Amino acid sequence: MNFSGLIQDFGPLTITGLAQGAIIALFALGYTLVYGVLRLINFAHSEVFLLGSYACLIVWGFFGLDQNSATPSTLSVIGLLLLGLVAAIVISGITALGVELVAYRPLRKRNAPPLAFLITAIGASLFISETVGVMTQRNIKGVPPLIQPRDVFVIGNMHVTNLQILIIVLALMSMFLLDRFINRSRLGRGIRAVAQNPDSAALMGVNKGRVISLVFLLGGLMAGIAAVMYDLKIGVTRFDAGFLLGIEAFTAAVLGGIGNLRGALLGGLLLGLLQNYAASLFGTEWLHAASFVLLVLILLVRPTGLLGESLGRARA
Amino acid sequence: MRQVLARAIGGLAVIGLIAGAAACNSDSGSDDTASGNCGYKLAFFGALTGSSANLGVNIEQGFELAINQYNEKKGSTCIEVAKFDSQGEPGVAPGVARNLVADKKILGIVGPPFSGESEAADPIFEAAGIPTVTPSATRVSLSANGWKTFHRAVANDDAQGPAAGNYIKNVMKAEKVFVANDQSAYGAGLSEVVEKTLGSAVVAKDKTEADGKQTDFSALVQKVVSSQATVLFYGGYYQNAGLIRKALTTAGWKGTLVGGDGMKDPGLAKAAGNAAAVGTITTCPCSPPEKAGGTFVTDYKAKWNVDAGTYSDVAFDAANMFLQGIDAGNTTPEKLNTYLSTVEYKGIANTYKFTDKGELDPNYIKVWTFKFDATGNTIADQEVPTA
Amino acid sequence: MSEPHIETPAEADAANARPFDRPAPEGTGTGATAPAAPGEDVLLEVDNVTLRFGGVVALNEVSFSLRKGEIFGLIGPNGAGKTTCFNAMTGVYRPTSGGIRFQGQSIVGKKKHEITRGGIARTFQNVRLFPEMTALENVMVGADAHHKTSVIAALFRLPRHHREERTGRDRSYQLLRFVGIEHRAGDVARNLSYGEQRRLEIARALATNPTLLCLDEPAAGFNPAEKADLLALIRKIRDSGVTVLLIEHDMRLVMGVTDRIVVLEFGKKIAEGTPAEVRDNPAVIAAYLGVPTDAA
Amino acid sequence: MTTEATSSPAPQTPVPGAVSAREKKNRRQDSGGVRGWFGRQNPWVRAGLMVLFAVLAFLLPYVGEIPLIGPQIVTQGIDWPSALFNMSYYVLLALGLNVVVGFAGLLDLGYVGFFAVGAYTVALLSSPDSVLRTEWGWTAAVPIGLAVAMLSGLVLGYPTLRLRGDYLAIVTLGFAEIIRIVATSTETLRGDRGFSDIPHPPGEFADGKPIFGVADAVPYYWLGLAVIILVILGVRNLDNSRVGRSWLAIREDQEAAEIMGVRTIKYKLWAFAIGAFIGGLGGVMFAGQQGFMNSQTFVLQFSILVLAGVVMGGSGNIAGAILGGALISYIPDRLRGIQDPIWHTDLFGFRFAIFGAVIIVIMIFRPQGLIPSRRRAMELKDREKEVAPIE
Repeated sequence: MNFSGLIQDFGPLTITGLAQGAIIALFALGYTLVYGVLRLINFAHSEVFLLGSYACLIVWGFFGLDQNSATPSTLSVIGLLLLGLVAAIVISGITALGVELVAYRPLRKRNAPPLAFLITAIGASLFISETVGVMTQRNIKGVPPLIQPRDVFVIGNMHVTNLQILIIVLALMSMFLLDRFINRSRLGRGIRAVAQNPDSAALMGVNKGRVISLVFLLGGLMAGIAAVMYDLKIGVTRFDAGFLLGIEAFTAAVLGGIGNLRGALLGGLLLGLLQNYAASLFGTEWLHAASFVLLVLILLVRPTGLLGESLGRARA
Repeated sequence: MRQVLARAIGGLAVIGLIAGAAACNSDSGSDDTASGNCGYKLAFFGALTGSSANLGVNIEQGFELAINQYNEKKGSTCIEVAKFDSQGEPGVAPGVARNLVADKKILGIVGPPFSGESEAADPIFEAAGIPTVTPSATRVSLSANGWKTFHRAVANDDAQGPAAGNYIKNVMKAEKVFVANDQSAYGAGLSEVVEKTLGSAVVAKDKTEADGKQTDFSALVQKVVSSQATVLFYGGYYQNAGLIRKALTTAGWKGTLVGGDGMKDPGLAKAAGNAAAVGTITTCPCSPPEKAGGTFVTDYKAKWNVDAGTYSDVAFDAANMFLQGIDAGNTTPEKLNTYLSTVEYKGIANTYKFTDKGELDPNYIKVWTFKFDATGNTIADQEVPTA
Repeated sequence: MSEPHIETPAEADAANARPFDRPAPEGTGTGATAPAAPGEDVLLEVDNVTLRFGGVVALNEVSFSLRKGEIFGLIGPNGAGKTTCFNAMTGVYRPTSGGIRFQGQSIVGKKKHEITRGGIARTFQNVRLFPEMTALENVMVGADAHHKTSVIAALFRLPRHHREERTGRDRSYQLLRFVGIEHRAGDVARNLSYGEQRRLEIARALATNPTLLCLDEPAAGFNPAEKADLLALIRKIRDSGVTVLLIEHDMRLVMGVTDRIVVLEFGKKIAEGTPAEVRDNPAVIAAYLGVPTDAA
Repeated sequence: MTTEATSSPAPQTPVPGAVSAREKKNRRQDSGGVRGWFGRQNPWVRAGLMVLFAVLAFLLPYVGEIPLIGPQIVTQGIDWPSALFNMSYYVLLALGLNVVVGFAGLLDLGYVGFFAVGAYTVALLSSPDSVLRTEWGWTAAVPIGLAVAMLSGLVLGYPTLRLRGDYLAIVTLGFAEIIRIVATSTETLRGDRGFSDIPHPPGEFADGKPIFGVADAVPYYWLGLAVIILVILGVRNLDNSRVGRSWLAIREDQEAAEIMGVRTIKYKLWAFAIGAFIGGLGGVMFAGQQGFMNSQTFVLQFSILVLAGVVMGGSGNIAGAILGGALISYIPDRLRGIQDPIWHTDLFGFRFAIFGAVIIVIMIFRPQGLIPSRRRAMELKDREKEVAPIE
């Protein structure tokens, strides 16, 4: 164990961990939203993210940008970022709705047992990621360097770059807007109603089918934003990127209390930080093991996650 | 009762559907008589799908290119290409290997690319007596099993490691080196030898997960930066290496990334971006293809529309070595195996001659270093001593 | 390899000694006979039990005791703490303070399945059967409570497995007949009618060989004819030697069948006595005044 | 087969309150569970059918010899007996997972962990690469492997039993990942370098050649099949006993079960232990056939695939689990070396994508699984039919 290393690098590990955690948290929202309403682990959510991560690359490709392009001017960077975000959000949203339509809705109509949903989700995930794998020949795809990382400020050996700030701010902003939407808007009330009690919500005139679609869509939107940020941060995407990060995001969602929006944020950030610290302390190969150990320990003490579940009580 | 039947039929129908879709199979054994040493097959055995498919595909394409060129020269489909997908997994390999040996037209095998699947599949090839030439399985112990059909067309980790270490020490004159690996049999083996060669110059170490299992290397990068090392040696493959190189550049690290032949692939530059990849050094127990004067590099690009990757050239050589043997009338696996034990074949990446254990003759082991240039390609740098 | 078995030989003997053709006759209760408690025939003693959930006091120093062989009523308006009291007795909740003794031994803090094996069985206010199991299997789960077949014995079909399966099955059929739904033995519980499900629940509880059977509003949702049948069944159960504790809303039903009654209101005991005594108790009248009961 | 036997008890008009002779006969035979067509047959017919199935299963390696149908069944890109062996350990895993998920209702997403524990224990005890240097034979290592797997089931089960459904799922997933990472990253377990020269099961033919060699997978398949049959018998016995009833009761309503005297913790632990035992059995078989193994095999996708198999086949049903387990191995293998009929491109690389689509289709059209558990099927049946008197 390398304590001195951890202490020496604590600052930089914290900021990179927060950036990674912010991405995980946004990704985790999709799991949490769907779980909150349907009590369903949406395994295919990882592929919602995956397609988003390709969508923005394709759009940037239209403008002739690849990993070797020079960084464009600031104005066009803003334009490109927005376009990429829109593309990723749209594709991720469509994918999420598509998965709901093809894999879940028919089962709901047939009143299938809960496990059946899990398995169609696995089938959908396999189908999408493998199709992408074949189409890309399982190769990596590089991301254009839209944002050249530059130090915005430095504290000790902690260099905080513009990209990290962008990721964290964008993630927090998206979360804040989502939280407001769920807690304040009429549609959000519908979501909370269905999450708390589907039967009485239906009696009160809430259209359950619409709420479910909405929840998938919202999860897709968040995954789209996460995907763009992931591309910018990691610089590469690949057919199994979704699966890999999906497991982490799901872990984060459970850690914070699945079905709880703020839990997802907390879980994501915590996981990002912990992975970095653990990698520094024990070696990078233990990074994922550390997150699972933390999960198990926390669930043993708090069986429903740090903040408890229930989308209905998202404010709690 | 009727309901039960209906249900059973429903279930069967689904299965039937699958079987029906699968009914049309590709195995239409052509029965043209073997004339002019034709009508045989050479097999590629390795990963074509799965998470490590990219390396397998590199090799398969080099292999297939050689056979296509041969057939074009002959004007007919003289030697058929047979592909066997092991997914690179030791768990899958034996079944696929047994299927391979059932095809009596197969005279020789290029593969398996990875050491793990070699351990699982080579005993089956050995039992069937079909010669194998692996272009990339570099685990030292593979040749110690007493397999007569095993041939390795590259230097094993024991040769490449010291060369990489020597280069870092003597040519780059680095005093602080960070050594990391991806825990693959290849990467871990290589980095251990490098570590030994470098001795006290190693300031810190780390391990990562394998390709496709990790994408965020922030912690590793931070360690490298903090260690003030000027060289990072990474034992692993090009995908992770590319991601690490990119993250290192982002973090403002000015040192050089050095790796083994697993990193000698344009994919590294694709992941990192050419600007970041420039100057990255890879060692390779092979000679630069342009030295061979052939048109391999352009042919490959023309055929597959991608740049030749790691080991594509060695696979190309291995296939040609087999083809030369078949041309000379060695049309049984046994004869071809005997041929391999005596041949001295000059290919584009190297000259090949095998010891009785199937290792490359020490006299022909060459290790070169290559450097990534600004276009993302690897350019031969210099030959380095292996001891 | 042997599974961790906590059952005592005494318990097993008691179980085996019980004839399976009808529920236990009075006197051969499970476990050791109760040491002489205040009043020899006291079966269950609830002693100053208080139960708090956070700041809410659900039960406030409630005391009463049940005698062997009686039908005892526990009544009170909605939210009076009847079911809470019930749950405390069957191990679902642990009292904040006070004691509960069954046959002279404290059962506070005991595991639910231990309490059941000790001789207290119950039904649920909202029927809680195992919906995908057949009626027979539901009852057999109850009968298994006193079986000793280990996992290993079941795995290799050892003689004990066969013996206990047979006796358990026979007894389950008898209990199904006892409650009048033998013809539904092979149907999954989900598909039984509501009345049948209620009866099945009683059969399942009886299968655990209880000394005390606690029924939580067994007549809820019944029409008068069904209620009459139920009354007959409850008497039949008592006559077979099982003490019955009845939680009920329906005053008429309670008055008609019980020997003694305790009335709860707001978690406190407000009256105790025979039906006639309770009926005339001013506190009870006040508590029920304006509170519509099912009987009304 | 024996028509005489099936029709032996003369049908009697049920007298209200009394029990028909037929019913009494049934009472002696069954455990009171829901009986399907198979369960209603005379025991001799059942036994005969089972033997017939077993014999057919043992003949499967030669199915390719049947004209017309045979070649459609056998796999192209992978040796057929090897594919059968692969199916056999997938079936074992599905049977084991079915105990945990199907019977006891505990969602386990990390089942491959037990498979790994079984395989690694054998490798550690028998491979010359192991630090233990014991180099035992396969047969000697197997009991230890199974015991350790079972123990690992208890170790995982005990602390996690408090967790509810989906939380249990993620924790088991985490445990399996931890096992994989530990296997990859510790020196003792040799990570990607793996263990070579793990001995095969013992036995020789008359001519001195080993029965369990490297070239022929048929003996391994037969061994696997024999093990499967034993496991089926054992699991069926458990299912038809108080153990099975307790599991079901726990799955249906844990608290009610406990109040009815079921020791929930004990039976959940047993479910984990038995599941782990069967998983370990798959692992030791795998190690014995493979001769070499490393950490690559035990990836998360493996667990998920086996779970998909169990649910696809029919969770809670032994026949369903067998079918599902066989299919998850068979479908991808069968899609090797196939061209699509329209464009004649190789379907090869698409086989997992196709597999994913097949999973979705199966689940949509048969949400209860291909061979649903009788209970689940009955749930959906019209109630009217149930009201009719039995027989």
